[in-house]
Amino acid sequence: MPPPNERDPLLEISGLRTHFSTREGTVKAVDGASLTVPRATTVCVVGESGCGKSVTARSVLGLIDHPGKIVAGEIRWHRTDREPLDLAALSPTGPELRSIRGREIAMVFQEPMASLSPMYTVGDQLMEAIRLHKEVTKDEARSMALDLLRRVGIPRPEQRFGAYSFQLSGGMCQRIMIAIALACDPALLIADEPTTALDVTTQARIIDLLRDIQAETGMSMLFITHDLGVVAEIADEVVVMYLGTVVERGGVDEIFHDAKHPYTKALLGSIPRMGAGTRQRLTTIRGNVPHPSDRPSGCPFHPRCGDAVPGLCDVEEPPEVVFGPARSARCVLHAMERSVR
Amino acid sequence: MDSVIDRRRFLAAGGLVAVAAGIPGCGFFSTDPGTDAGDSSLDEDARESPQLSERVEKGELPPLEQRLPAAPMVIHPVERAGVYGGQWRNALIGSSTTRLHYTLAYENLVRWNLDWDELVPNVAESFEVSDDATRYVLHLRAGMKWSDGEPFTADDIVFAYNNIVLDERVTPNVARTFTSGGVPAELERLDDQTVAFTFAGPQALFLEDIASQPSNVLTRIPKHYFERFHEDFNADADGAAKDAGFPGWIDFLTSSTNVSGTYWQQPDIPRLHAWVPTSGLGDGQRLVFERNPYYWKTDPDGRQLPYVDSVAFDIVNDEASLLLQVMQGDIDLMDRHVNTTENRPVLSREQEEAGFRFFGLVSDKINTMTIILNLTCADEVKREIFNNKDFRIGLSHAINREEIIATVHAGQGVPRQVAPSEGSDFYDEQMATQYTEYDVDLANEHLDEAGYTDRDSSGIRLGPDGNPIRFQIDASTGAGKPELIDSLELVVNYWREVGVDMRINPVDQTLFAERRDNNQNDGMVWDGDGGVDVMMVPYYYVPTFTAAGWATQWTAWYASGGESGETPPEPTRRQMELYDELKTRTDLGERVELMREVVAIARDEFYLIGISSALPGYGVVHNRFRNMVGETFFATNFPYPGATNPEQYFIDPEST
Amino acid sequence: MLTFIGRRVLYMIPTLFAISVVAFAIIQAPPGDYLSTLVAKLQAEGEQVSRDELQALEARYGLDEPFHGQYWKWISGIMFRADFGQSFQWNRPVTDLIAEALPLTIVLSVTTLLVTWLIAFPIGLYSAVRQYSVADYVATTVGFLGLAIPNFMIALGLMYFMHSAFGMSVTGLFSPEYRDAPWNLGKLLDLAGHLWVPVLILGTAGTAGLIRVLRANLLDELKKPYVVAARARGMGERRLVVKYPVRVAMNPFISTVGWVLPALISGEVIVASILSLPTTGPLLLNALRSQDMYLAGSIILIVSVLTVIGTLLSDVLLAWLDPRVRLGYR
Amino acid sequence: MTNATRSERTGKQSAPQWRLVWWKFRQHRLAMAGALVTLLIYLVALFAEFLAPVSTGTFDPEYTYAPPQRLHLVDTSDGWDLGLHVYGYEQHRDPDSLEPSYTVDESRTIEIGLFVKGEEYDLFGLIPWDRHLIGPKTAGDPFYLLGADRNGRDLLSRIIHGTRVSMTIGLVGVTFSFFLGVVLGGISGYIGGRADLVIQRLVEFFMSIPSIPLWLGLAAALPQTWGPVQRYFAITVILAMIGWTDLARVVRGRFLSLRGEDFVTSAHLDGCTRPRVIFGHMLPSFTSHLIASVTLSIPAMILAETALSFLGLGLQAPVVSWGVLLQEAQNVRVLATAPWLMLPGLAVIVAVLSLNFAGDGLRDAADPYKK
Repeated sequence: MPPPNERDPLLEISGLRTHFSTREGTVKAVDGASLTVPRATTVCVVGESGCGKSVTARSVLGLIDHPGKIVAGEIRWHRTDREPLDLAALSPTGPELRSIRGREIAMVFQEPMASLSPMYTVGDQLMEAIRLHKEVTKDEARSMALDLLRRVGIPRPEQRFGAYSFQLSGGMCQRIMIAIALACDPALLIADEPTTALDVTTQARIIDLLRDIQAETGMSMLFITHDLGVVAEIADEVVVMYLGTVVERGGVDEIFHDAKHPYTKALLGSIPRMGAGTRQRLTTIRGNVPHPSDRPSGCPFHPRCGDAVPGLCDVEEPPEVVFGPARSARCVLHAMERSVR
Repeated sequence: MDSVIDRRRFLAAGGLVAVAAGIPGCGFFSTDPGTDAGDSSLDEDARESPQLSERVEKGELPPLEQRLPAAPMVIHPVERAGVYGGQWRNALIGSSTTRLHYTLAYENLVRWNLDWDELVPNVAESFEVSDDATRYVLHLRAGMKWSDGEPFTADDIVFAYNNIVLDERVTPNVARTFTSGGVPAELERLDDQTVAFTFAGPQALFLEDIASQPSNVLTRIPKHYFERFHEDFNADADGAAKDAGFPGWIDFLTSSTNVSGTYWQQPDIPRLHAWVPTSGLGDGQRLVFERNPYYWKTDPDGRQLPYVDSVAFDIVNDEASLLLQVMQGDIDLMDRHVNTTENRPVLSREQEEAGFRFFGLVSDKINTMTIILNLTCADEVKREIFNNKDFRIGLSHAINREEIIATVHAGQGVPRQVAPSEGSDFYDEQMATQYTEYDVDLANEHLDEAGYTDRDSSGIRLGPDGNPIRFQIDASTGAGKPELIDSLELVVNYWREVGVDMRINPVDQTLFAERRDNNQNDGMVWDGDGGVDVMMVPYYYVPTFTAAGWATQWTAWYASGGESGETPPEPTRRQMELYDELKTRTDLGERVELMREVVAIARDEFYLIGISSALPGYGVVHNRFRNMVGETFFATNFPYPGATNPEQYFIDPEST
Repeated sequence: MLTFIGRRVLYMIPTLFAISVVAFAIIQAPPGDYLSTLVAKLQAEGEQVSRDELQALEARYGLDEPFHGQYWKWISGIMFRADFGQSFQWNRPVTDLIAEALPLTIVLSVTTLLVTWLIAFPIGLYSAVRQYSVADYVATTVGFLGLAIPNFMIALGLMYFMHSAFGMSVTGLFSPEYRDAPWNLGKLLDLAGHLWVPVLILGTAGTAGLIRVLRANLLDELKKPYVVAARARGMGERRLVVKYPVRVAMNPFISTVGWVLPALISGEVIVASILSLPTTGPLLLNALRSQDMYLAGSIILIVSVLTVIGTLLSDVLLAWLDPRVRLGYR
Repeated sequence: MTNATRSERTGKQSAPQWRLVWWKFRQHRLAMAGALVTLLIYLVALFAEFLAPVSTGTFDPEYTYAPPQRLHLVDTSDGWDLGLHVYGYEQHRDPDSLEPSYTVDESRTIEIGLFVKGEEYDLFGLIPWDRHLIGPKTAGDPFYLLGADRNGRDLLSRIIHGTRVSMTIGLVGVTFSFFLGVVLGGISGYIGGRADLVIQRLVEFFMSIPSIPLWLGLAAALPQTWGPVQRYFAITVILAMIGWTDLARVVRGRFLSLRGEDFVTSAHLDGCTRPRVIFGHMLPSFTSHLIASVTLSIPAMILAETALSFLGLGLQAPVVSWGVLLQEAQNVRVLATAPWLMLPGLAVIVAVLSLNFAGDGLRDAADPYKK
């Protein structure tokens, strides 16, 4: 896996705030998240459910459910031959964003079976994806679709072409969703927990597939998951999110072996290790994730943080401490050791 | 974009255009309806309608003299001599054919005069009745013709009587009009223009009976048309019937000689009426009748009637739409369905703008509401209570008639029992007003006298069996008489005051009739007839007809000559004997005397309880429609409008 | 699919037979028969009733025959000679009466259906997509008003209003002079001039019901993940909504669209009677009320045949439209 | 954030389903209004005698077709004294058109009070009482807030009493139809095969049965000793036997589509019996549609009652129901001269609208997918 480098960013999210104004008050699902996806790299965003990782991913393509809106921040999309474009500024239903969806940035979702309409054959939906952005005749689209199905490893594509989603297994549907995503050779694939709904063996095969495709096309991936095992498998860089903000960023080895932020450490501590015996004690994080519209003051993690310093962590907003290129954590403890950038 | 929605909508829209364009017909793009309304001419001295004179010139019709009988019947117009032309706009609700024979087919041998008190000749030029009322000689009009030009002679009467009325294959049982003591009369053909009926016993009301029928059978069966369908005259009668679309000759004759059958569906049947049908009833939503060129009546100046060219019936489903048409002045003459007390305000508002006027209808109704307690009720206890005269008198005094009149009948009418109305010569002041005073104490007195003094906890009097007196009065829904239920609701309160628990049982029209005829009800309410036509409609004074429904078992006894039903009490039997005798007396004076006795017994027996005098009815007639009488009768036995000589109506072109 | 249809057609026979027997019996459920009902009606209107003449007709109508005799005469007529029997009221073959009323009934029903679907679909669609917007509230309220106001009130109110405001009579489908005239442009325009009244009245209730159900189903579908997935592919909002959620939301209609067929024939009864429309609705109502058994029985038989076909049609349509049903996975 | 929403929020995670539904339902203003009005209407039905100034039978010949009396608060005739009152009418009748016309008779003021003594009645048929919410201070004085009908009977009282019959008479019938529809539709959709075949044929059979002659026939067949209301009630229950077909079709359609869903197969694999799968798992997944159809069937019941009375089949005078009142107002004379008699139609519209809005709100609230 190529070392993480800042030189060639594909997608830069800085200070993104996506809020949902409901009757009970505004839910700050994403409150100042920043991350960068370089070219030909897989960035994994990881965190407990409700930390805003999914909303961040969907904000990129403006697919936020009602009544959510991007209220602040930028999503700069670097294209090869044109100057960067701020996706956050585009209107979700406008033609510009629509031309990017599926052609330059594609997306794959968590429930493969439900992401395909039961009313149309999978082939039909695949061809539609192709003909949406490419001026091709039906036959050309059909042959391209069959190639795509072979590429994603679907046996006997001709029969599968005419099948319906409810006739296929979860894994098979996810492969088709991937095929649909690859229809127009996107530069970035956003995968919103693509393997969560699948059993472990299928999960592994899907991850291998994604890795092969990335190797073959040099496509970047923004991979959303809460399963650190998957992160270890596929990630080049890791972004840890908690309550709508990025608490730590870094290369996959740096995060796994030299985690800086207490929350990342706690997360790593809660994964069962191979060979650690049957009675290994898994550390759990006390309390549970507060409701986004009810954010604790200062560092959002302080009520559940073992190393929290009363009077400091619950007052000040922790600064971002940079340890190196694409390597930072947002914690007061480290700030004291290193000079604040 | 081939989404499902657009394609389907396109197909549907396209389909509609195709249907419209596809309609064949060269004159498709013309917008003229094609039916030209007749034009009325102003030539005063023409003795026949211009329409007919044109056809005479074209040779389609013989001249007027050959079309009229030697002595045509002369009709005196009510206002002035009319003008030929125009169309009489009329309407029918649903498929009821009775309106057709009441309006167009009243051409019997004899008919009533306008005042409904004297028989006048009609098809028959003159008639003689034997002293003992057993023999009737009728003289027809020489040279009279059917609407197809064929001569109308005594043979038509003989054929109608011998081969239709008496042929049990065609008419299973002979109508009572032609029988005396169950034996049908004999008909002799004296010559081409004279016939004679001879009865076994005296039959005084024979001609009155014929004059009261809207369309008597004797004068609507042209022999030359029907004989080929009768087996006795044509061996292959069945074949002829099958060609006409009927299973057999009996079926053909039974149906087409019957006014409730297909008589109005077969326009080709020759008739003696003023207007003849151009199409069968039900062939679409409109029925048009055109003038009969051989009509045998003229006005005093010898001009052939009818004045109006054609009569158009518009078939409507609902009273509300008919009322709106009348209010817009689209109907020339209307006296049914819409002429209620309730609609009067709306009609009088539209009077000027729509250009119509009202005319009076003297009602033959005997009362606004006759409360009938079933005197031969199946339930023994109730029968005993109802037959107790004091009980009935008590109930009568308990009713506040003034209040009912003010509330339900908009203040019209005066308190009245079930008795002959003021206009009739049988009017009896005492019978009309007995026990109508509203006096609760007197009512309780009578009820106590009746023997029902003690009461239960809620104040209801106990009957002879110790149970509270509780019974149901049937009221017919859907019969278009909502005022009956309104008044009855008030009576419920009045009778509860004096300790009698009566409940209203609203019942569908057919069930109402079935419960009445099978003696299944405790009692019922109806308005009742025979207020003016006392002699011909006696059954609210003496129980001789089940439809009156107040003593069906006694009626059964009378009708079966004593074999079935129950023997009525002595005074009622006396009434029946008097009425039977009356039917044998030719002298009107003697008949009136006998009828007075029948009515007197009814007064003393006080069978029925009445509320108030019948409401004066009204009809609506358009101002352009002339020669309409100012007032006429609305009764079962006075076939209005036929009886007011519609052939002399005319449409005044100026005042349209 | 063909064996499925074949089997269903076979099952139709016993069903239709049962329906015809029961329908014929129920028509005679009210007390008395055609003649006694007629006599009661005439007496109510104070008309003279010659019992003897009516008795003569009893044999002709076969009223004295036992029930199974009448039924057999009717059914055998239909099956062997396509003769649906005679109507007593009109004394004409039932086939003529129905043939006369049918075209206008179909024109009225089809127009009403089209108008209803053309109005209800966009509104139902819009109020589902823009839920809780002002338009949604307006659409649902107007829809409910259409549903809430009894049809006959609108009919009578409109008829009276047209009279008092414009002096126009809206009854029937043609003005008097065109009634029996041959078909030409004038008659067509006149028909259009009258048709809008019943279509408006009948349409309101239908539209309201359609909007409600469409909105309810669409709301269910709009939240499904495949909608977001399609959006992620870059599909336009309007095209996306129409192709995916609407297609699924149409399902309930399909399962009831088969019954539009019988409704085409039986048509609406009450409003048609008030407006005196020459359609099969009032014809059936009068026939049922006067126990004109062969006419009523035949109309009901035709309607039930269409109902059975309609049900089959709905099932076939449902299978054709919804793969989940078609492939009938177990 | 008020602590109410806070407690509600924290409770949210652990609240049972129906409380969740209630919380969401409360947010839907229109639905809340609908539910409130429906509740009010049923309360009116319960306390009809107390709320109505007079009984349905009370009439006054001097006030036939009388227009509604205006309610005045301030009496300025002599001096200035406060107090609800109306003015009596002077009736004169046009001899030709028989139309009663009324002029306000300022001299005759009728004091109106609340909780006034009036006609005796038994509240809930048990407690004899004579108080009325609103009415003339001296009992028997003419008081027509919404005008009078053709017999001078108070329209307001008749509408109030009509509520009791119209809002309740069809309930049992509707529940029967609903129950049959769901059960038979469910079985036919879920089990399929022979059961589906038989039930579908039954649907077709019942759908073709003409209801009009059935009404006439049943009305005649039922014992005459029963009152008209009991007879109508019995007929609605019997007709419910053939009224379930539409719902059964829809439920079957839904079941056919849901049958393949994973949660059904898994419930089956968990060893649930068939009824448990149908009612425990499948039904809740489209309760929103069922609720919509139930709330739609009650207004349909009210409209059916009015239509039947119009055809002269259902309830008839002397019974008082909205249908009967509307039928009496269904003529041109009322439209032209006494339009206030159409007010029962307004009562029908309000009842149907509120029931629909409440149903719609309930549908949205009970929808599991809705955020």
